[in-house]
Amino acid sequence: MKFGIQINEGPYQHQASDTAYQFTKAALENGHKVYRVFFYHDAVNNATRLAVPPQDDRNITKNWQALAKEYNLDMVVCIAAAQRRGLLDENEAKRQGKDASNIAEGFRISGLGQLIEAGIQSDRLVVFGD
Amino acid sequence: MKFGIQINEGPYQHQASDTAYQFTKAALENGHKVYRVFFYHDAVNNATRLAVPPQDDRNITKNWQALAKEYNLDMVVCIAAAQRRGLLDENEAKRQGKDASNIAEGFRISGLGQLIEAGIQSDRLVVFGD
Amino acid sequence: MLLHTVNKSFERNSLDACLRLAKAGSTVLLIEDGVYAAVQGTCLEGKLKQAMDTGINLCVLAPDLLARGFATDKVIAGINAVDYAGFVQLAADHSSVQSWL
Amino acid sequence: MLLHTVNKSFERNSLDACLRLAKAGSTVLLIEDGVYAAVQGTCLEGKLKQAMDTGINLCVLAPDLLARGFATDKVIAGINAVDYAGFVQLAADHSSVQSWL
Amino acid sequence: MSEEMMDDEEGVIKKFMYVNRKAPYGSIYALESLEVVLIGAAFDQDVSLAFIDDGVYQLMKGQRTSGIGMKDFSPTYRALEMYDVEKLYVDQDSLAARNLTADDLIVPVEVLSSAEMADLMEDQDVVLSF
Amino acid sequence: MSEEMMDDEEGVIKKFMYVNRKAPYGSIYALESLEVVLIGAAFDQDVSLAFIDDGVYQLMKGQRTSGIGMKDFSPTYRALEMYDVEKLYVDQDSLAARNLTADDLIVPVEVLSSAEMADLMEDQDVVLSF
Repeated sequence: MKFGIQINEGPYQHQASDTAYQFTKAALENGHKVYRVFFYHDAVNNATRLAVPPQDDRNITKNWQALAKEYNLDMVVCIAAAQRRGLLDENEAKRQGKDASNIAEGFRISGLGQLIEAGIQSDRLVVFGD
Repeated sequence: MKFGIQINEGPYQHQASDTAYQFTKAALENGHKVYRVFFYHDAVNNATRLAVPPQDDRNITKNWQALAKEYNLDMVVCIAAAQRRGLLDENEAKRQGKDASNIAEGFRISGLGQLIEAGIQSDRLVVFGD
Repeated sequence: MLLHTVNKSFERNSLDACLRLAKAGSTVLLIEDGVYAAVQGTCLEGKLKQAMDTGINLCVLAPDLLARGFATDKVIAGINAVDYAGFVQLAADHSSVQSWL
Repeated sequence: MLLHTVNKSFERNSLDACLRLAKAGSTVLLIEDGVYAAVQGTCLEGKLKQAMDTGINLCVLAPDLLARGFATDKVIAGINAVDYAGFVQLAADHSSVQSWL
Repeated sequence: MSEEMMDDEEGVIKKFMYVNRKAPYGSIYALESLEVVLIGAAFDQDVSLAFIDDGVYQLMKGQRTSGIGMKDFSPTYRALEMYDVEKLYVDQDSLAARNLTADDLIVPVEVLSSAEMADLMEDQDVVLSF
Repeated sequence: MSEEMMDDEEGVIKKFMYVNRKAPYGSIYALESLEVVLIGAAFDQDVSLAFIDDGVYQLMKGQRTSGIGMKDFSPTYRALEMYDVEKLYVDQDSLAARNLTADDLIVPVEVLSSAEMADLMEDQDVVLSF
């Protein structure tokens, strides 16, 4: 079965990103497909490469990156939500005249249409939020 | 009277940052002093210089910067919360081996002791959160 | 006496907790989504009137109320509308501020 | 039938909303802070038992329950404990998933 | 895949429901949910919006946001019709608890009983919550 | 400045109360609140912790977090005594609603009635909420 995943909250602040990660991992490990993970609202902050969580804590961004690498997972960050909150890739940084970017490898920035498409293409869309 | 301000939530996602801004502005305009604004939890994201909110929306970071400039406001971002969430100044970026920083001018990164100190030195500490 | 702020509507239990632990003579200021509780005729009206009867002062942040589509004449009698400067003054006039997050 | 997820405890009204709008035959899975509602003897037990009586299936995410200090034997009789793989299976077995945020 | 799905030359049509349970301005969910609806309208799916609990406040007439420094986005609900988004359902119990009727709302809606709302939800392929 | 404040050679001593109303793990407030308490202990203020509503869950015995991939920080509550943070107050009504007693909690606490908790709060100089 093919799942789509939507996440609404920032990592660490709420458990939504953790639960979404555990759900996605379990789905993939049990032979299901995950069509796309879509990071919306504050969940765009999952995609920063600048975070340095404490050594004895999980690193949520790295967890996603490892999962994406192993299963070729499509991880999409909503561009409108990302602009509002200061998440940029290099192209966006140039376009907006910003002097730095902060998106981690493995995430891509794209439009809200990608969420709708995930709803259409997946057998089940599962939302994690607050 | 001297106020201390604590904010717990990210800008845009929750109204806490807006209300804290309006409260701080009103206090200053009415002749009070604001000893410090302390950005904790996801509120550290108030301090990013990379955000590009829609043209017809408020720019919360710029609002803070303007207020700070006019009233010489001390705006402190909690270092532990900021590390976890990917907010870094240039020194921190170097120290952590990160290739970019994203803190906006007018904000400084410091420890949680600055919040306690704000509680001690202010006549009233007011907390804005979710 | 304390100034209490409540910023959540029916969705949360913060208003209940606040009213249970606020003492007579203290002030409860409804802000952000908390302002809906100040509107006449909702299922919360009884609770707020009871709180006022026990000597709790109730206020509502007018800019938040107007933003949400309610004019100040929709507010339960006895609840005072204040602006941000009024919020600052309330914080100054009470011994400390407790935010019911 | 729908799978409903609820991730908030007593603090929010999401469980109430979910139980009011969930149909007989559908499943309600308690996750994150929602798992506290599955524990025996709390003020929510009556509501959950009533939901089961009307034909709603109740499940709880065991890893969240254990993290919060409750063993699965503290759960109200009739509520099934599942792990993340079980959560995935529930999502697959129902026609769609509604998250009560 | 659900039985309600149809194939035609333009692809599948699924039943999408947007569930709104949060008040506007206190948090961003109402606004960013609406942004998804607008983008999603281009995908020619079968779209419904449900307003439950505090979500009914999103549709209040007479919102005046200048005092809080935020943009009043409620007129956008009136524009939904132009996007062929015409199925707006409001929960009767939620209105009643808030001393509201359909006359207080900025757009025409269909008011549903709990049983009707439950039936409608059961009939969806994709449920997006914010 | 309040009447409870005293001046000695080391400066003022204020009554600080940390109010905890949220469950652990579902959100970060419990953990980051505890971090403030630990840092704040160095300031030699008169510190109290109040646990109300879902906040009482922070103190549950037997937390086993390996299944959710997060760190169990509950042992830190046991360490508070070494920091001379010894005034832990728990709301009786909140325990009762959750079918808990003081025996279920990881540290010794003082259980208070609503009236006692209200009196205690009234007596504080600084109230930090998370």
